Amino acid sequence: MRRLISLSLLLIVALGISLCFSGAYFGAEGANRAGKLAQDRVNFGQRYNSRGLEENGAGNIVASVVVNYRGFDTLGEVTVLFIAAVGLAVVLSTRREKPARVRAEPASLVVFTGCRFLFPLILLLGSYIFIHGHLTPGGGFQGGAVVASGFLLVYLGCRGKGLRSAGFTVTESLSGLAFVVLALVGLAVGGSLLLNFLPKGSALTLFSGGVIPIIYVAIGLKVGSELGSIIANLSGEAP
Amino acid sequence: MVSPILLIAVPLGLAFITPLLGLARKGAPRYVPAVAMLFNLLVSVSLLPDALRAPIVVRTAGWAPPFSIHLVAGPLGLLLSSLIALIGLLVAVYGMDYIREGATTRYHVLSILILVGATGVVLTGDVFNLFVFFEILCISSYALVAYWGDSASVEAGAKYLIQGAIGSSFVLIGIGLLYGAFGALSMADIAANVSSVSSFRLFVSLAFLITGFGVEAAVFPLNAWLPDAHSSAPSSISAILSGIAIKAGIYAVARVVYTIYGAQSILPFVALLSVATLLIGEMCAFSQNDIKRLLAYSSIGQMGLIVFGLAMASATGVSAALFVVISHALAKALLFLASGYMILRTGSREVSSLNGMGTRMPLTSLCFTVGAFSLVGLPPFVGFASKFMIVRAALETADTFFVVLLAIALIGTVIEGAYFLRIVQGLYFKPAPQQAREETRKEPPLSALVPVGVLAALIVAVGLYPGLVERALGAAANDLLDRDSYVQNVMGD
Amino acid sequence: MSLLSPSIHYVGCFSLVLIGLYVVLVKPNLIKVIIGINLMDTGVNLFLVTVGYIQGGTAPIFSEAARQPEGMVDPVPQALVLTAIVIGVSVLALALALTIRVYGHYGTLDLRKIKGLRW
Amino acid sequence: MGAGAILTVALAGAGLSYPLGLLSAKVRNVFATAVSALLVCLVAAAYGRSGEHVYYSGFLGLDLILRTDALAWFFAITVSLVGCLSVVFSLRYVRGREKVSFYYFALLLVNAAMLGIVFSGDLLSFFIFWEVMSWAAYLLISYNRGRALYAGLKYIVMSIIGSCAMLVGLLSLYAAHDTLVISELAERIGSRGTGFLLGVLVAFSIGFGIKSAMVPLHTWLPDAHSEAPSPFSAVLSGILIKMGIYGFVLVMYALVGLKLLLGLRGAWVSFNSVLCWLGAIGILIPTFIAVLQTDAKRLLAWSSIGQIGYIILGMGFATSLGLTGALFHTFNHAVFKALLFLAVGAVEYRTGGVRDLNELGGLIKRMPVTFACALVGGLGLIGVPLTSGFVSKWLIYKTLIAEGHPFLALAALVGTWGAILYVYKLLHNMFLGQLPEKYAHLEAAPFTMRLPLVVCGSIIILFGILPGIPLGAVGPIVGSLGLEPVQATLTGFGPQVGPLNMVSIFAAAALAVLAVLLVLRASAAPRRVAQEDSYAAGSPVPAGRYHHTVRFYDPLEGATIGYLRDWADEFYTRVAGGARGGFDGLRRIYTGDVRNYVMYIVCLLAFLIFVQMVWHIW
Amino acid sequence: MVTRIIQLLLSPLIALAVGVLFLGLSRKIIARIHRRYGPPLYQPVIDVIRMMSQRSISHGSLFELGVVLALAGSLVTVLFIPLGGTVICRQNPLAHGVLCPLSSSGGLLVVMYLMLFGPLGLALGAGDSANPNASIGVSRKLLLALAYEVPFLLVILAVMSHYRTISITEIVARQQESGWGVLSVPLSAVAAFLILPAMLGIRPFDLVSAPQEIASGPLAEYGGSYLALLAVQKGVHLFVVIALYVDLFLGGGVNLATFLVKMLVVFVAAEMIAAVLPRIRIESAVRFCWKWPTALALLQMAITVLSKSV
Repeated sequence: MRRLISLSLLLIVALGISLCFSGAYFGAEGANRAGKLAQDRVNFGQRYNSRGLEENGAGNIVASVVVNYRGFDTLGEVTVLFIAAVGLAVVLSTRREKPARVRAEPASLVVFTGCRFLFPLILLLGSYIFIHGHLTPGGGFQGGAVVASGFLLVYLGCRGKGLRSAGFTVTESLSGLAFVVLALVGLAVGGSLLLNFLPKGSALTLFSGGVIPIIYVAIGLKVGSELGSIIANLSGEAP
Repeated sequence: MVSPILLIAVPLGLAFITPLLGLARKGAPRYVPAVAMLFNLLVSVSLLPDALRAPIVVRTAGWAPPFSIHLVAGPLGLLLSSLIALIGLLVAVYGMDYIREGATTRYHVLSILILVGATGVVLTGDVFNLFVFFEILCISSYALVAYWGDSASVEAGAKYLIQGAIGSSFVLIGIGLLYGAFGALSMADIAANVSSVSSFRLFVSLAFLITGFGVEAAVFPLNAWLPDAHSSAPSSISAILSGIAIKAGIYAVARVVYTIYGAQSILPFVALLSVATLLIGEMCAFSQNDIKRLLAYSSIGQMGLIVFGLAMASATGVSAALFVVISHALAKALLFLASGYMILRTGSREVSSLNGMGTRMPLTSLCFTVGAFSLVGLPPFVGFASKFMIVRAALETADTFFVVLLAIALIGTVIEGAYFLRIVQGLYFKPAPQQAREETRKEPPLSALVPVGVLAALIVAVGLYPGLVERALGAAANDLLDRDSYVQNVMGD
Repeated sequence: MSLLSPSIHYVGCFSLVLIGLYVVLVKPNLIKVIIGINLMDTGVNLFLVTVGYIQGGTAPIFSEAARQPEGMVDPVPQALVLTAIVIGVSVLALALALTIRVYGHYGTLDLRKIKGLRW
Repeated sequence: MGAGAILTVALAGAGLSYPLGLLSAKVRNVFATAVSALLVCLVAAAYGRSGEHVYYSGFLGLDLILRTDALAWFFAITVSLVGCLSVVFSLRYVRGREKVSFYYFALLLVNAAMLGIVFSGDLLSFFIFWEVMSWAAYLLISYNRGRALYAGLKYIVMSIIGSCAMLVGLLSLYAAHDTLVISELAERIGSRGTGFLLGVLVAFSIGFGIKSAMVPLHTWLPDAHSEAPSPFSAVLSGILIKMGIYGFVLVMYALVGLKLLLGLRGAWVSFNSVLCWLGAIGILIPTFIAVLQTDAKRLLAWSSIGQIGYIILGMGFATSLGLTGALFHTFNHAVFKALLFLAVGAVEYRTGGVRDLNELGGLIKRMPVTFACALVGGLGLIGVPLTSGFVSKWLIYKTLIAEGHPFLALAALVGTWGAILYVYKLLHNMFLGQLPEKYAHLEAAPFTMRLPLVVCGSIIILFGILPGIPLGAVGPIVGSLGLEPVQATLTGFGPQVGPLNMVSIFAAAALAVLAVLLVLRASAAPRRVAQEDSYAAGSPVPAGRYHHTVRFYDPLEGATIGYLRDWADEFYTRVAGGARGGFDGLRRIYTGDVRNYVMYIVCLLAFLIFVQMVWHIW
Repeated sequence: MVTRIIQLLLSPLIALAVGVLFLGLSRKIIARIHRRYGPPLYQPVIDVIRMMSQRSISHGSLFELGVVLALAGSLVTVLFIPLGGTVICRQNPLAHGVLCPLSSSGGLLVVMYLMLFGPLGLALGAGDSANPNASIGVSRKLLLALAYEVPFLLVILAVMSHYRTISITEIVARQQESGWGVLSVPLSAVAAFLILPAMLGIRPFDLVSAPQEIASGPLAEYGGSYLALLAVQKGVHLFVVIALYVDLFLGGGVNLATFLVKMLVVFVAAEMIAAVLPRIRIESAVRFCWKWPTALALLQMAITVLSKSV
């Protein structure tokens, strides 16, 4: 019964969606771009692609969009992640009675050593990714995620090696604050939040893109530490 | 002149450093939300007069509106953000002493963020940004609902999360369709071009957006999470959820329907839904035994009233709805806050455990009564003025459809009167349960009495002088209804 | 086929969405429901990317090799998707945490039995 | 010094009484008494001045206006008088009980709100004061705990229904005519069709009908009146339900106006004839239900519904005679019903809350003044000549006969016989006959309780003999409402109305009584003996109680009990019960299974899409 | 003025005399029908005088006051009833030769109300005695009154709507002009006659005082002068009721003598019926009153209303 109702409801939805994309509504040649119908309008993407480099000095237009044009979203996005970290801690920390935890067997020496060896490399890779976010694919989030995967590796491979959540807390707070402060400096300097107030530098070099790399670094740190603290919390080592 | 963007940035920054403060001094974080919201309140109120003249459009990253995210601090946005800051401030003060167990620092962080989310929702002028702030609001409320960590709150949190996640996926689909159609994300930009796209496609996106945002707005039949979540959350959070969060949801729906789509023709359906919401809410509340659940269902009912007002699509209707938003926020926050300590003292959420509170916690009970009367719509409290405006607006439409719906809606308010006034009777005229503990004979601490008292005073004050908000209401309604000027304000000429 | 081929991306991502939705609607296991939500998220994210895709387009990244903006895909949906993914992850994390707690309280993940709160 | 000052005093008095009570009970009592007495004085001093001024400009875009005219003053003096008496009576009645400060606050607030109602010059402030009155009354009705809670809830729920209807009515007027000021509305009101006007009037009638306990909207009243504290029952029955009457008069005559009102008719019925018939039913059935009551206050409560029937009957006729009678009866009923409730209250106070008519008796020996006053009140209620009730009822009968409605007149006259039955039962079972042992040493009612009784009693007699005094006040009202004022003389009516000379009747009666007394005097003097001496020859009666009170009207009960039920109440209760069950069933849609909830969400989405696919709504 | 005063004194005296005489007559008629000799006509007068000289007991002031109220009320009622005489000028009821001292005050409605005083005074006085028999009697009395009052009111209303006035003198005048009420409202007259025994408190409706079962009911504890006064009151009440009947249906009287003759006829007719009937229970009485007389009266009233509205 439940399946039947569900299926019929989904069928209606699917029908609606498919009608919405079918040729009758779409036009024959515009199939590759949903936005074709708005062609006569100045298109965001085109504009960013054509002007982004000169406006922000960052080679990675996506980075430019993420940090500058839609930087406010990113601020929110970071906040969401922050909320997830904090919320997770809230949910898990109010546990009244700790379930009896099966003490995991420590990992074998090979795994342990391998993980310890890989951990700094992974951190380095992550840092590379977010430092070069304005030039190459990737950025703060991706880099941060890579960094966090390092912590995950430590959790998985180096059982018993605790993750210190205080460090995460400090890092995420400070990097988050850095993001906000940078944004506010833009407001103070140019009357607009997240303004790219630093010199743009020469395009396609590391020191280009104004505040974008700096913010990306902050984001990378923040994402890394937040995901790290999520891992720490989920692994049950959190306070 | 301060920028409205500080309303978001400053509390956000404060939220980010709160954990650090918590590490430094154990007691410090509990003051942060109050500080943040005080700041917001001052800024919003100081900006409001300007916004009434012309909406303040704030660009980010220095680019002109369509090309970057922008905030539109219009009368509506600032009115609501003032309300958010006000309720937030009072709840924050209340939370100082109320929240003693659990991860208190994180509670305070989240309580700022939930308010930031709501503020962002009402101020933003970008549809995707709306989604982001919406998620900030939702996700922090998922976590806060589960704050107590008992089975009910965790269950409520999980269910809320599932429904909310579905909702946000829908929103995202809607936004994707919109972007596909217009290649734009600025609401004004989209609004300016809505007529250029075939309507069915748009309608599908509209349906997704309405459904998605509607989940948070607690419109029937999307409101199943609400009673669970509102009743299981800490009372301070219930106050925020009921007073603010669902209002943010309804704001989002209204923005989408009015400003982006200008879809007046679906409003009769919305009106039907609203009346259904109202009736369902009131009917469910009627036989509730759990005071917080009762209040939660009553919130659903009031949401129905708000949506009903909005669905009239007339200036009076919308301003009436906004007035209900205000009156309900004040009254419901008051009720949740007042009942919070009653529940804490008696250790029971049964309605009957409130019996005899009139003598044991006289001030709290008095304020509770004021709130209840206001919700029922009795003068001289603000609920009356708002109900009055709703009825007036409905009758001014001179549309039989709305008059009939109004009659049904009024039945809902009668039911509401029945259960609220029964509680009030219990407060004053029923003997306290035999096993009432001795410590129940104590007023809550000052940090709780002050917000409750302030809310009660506001209810009376605005009830007596609706002129305090009336002008802003009119402008806000215009803000919502007048698409052309909205577009013009944002996009320049 | 010619009608379908331009829309094949959309068919794919919306199938994911609907499958996810179906899972949420039908499966009684909380974990599976969360998986369903994630499926939906994935579908939605794919949809967003698809919206900005130009057939045969390149990544919107300037480099020494690619200095012309022509042929680059729309960067905005990519930025959006980035955000959407992060939000999805956050929700997922929170959902899992809540699942742990729910399991702790109820000893089951069967949604038909997790009915402490109703009417 | 007009309505504004009076209202300020009234509201401030209500507001201050609570904090004063926290300081000292004595100060509060003195203060409350002083305020209510001051109100009487102020109203009396300012009586008759007419005026209109805005006191609050721009409440939701509307101006709130105070207006005083003949109608307002008439009701104002009634309100302040009964209010004052009930406050005085309360001094002892509530002494030593819980929440006394709250009691005074609510009591004064009700009175203030009622003054506000009558002084309102626009419908919005009318409505606001109306609602304040409603909730303050609700708090007071609930004051006695226990069953009073149910009564209070019933009252307020019905009140809210009424006020919703009223709100719709008055805002329809606003939507149509863009003003709520009564004087402006009265000019514009005819511009919409009669259908609209009828709808508005029906909406108002529901509101006013509920408040004034017009059958079949009366069901809150028996519970509320009997469970409320007695001084407040007096206010409730005496003046609060009269606010409904005031509303009727205001809307029907001042607002809609006579010409339009009489135009509201279909082929067979007209608006006011429906009202009249409801009034007649309201006389007949409740009166006989009252006859069967065993609770003194419940009996009086049902009697109030019956008397309201008279007023509505008189008012519905839209003739000067009828309206005069209705207004006069409004005043009379306020006085004698207040008196009766207060008398019962005094008995209740002394006997420790006993209102059961089967447990009392013989109290005339302990509380003679209370009895005498209750007797006068009862006679007034019946409408015996030489009480003011007679004159007003006479006017109403006269109307009915003159207008050629003998069936309505029959209802009214039979109702009077019902009134005789229950008044006698009340007096007999409480005051006459055997004094139960436990009340043998009862004290007389305290002075502050006797005083209001005596005042009311004197008014009844005075206005019964010299009806010209109140009729002089009613005349201008009737005149201002567009009808020819009734030509009244000080002692009654001249030949145009149908001659009535109360003084001559009084003189004849006095002479007759004198003559009979003389005869009695001439005969042998009687010997006072104890009651038991003659019935049981001085021996103790085995059962202790031989006074016949239980099921006093048993034969009638047997013959009519099947019909004399509160059908309306049963119907409403059933509806409410059904609704409750329905609500409980409806609640089950929140099954607790989150998948269902998601289903609802998808449902809405699918519904919206479906609707668009099929009907293309957008 | 002098005539007024004379009338004021005269009519109660007539009522007293005729009423008491009727009491004797009643006993005589019943006795004769029962084939007994019966007491002399003046027996009630003797009784009254005897009782006046006896010393009575009393339970309190209301016990005494009730009697006073009853008798005074009945006497006052008489003042409002025209006791024969010709109407000289209909337009000005004051300038006529009707023996009706207070015709200018209120008319039929006042009479109906004043007729209350008798039962009410008696009820109050008797109620104060705490004697259950008295209470039961009062209860019966009031219920019976209610029972006959319904058809009686219908009758009166029919008459009043037929003549479109509430003034008795006018009704009488109209009858003298255009024929008796018996002819113009015949069903009402029949109905009124049917309830006449109930109004008079004679058989089969003498259940109020029913000496055998409830020891004379309200009168149970009264003795001496009070009983005497009550006996007189009964007589006056008798007079009032029959006079009213004559006024309403038999066109009053051209002068006092014809009036009294008509009264005698009505009274004897009523008594003759009463004499052959046993006492009935109160329930039966109520049922009877609400059945035939009410139906007849209703019918008449419907006819009247319809004929007036056509």
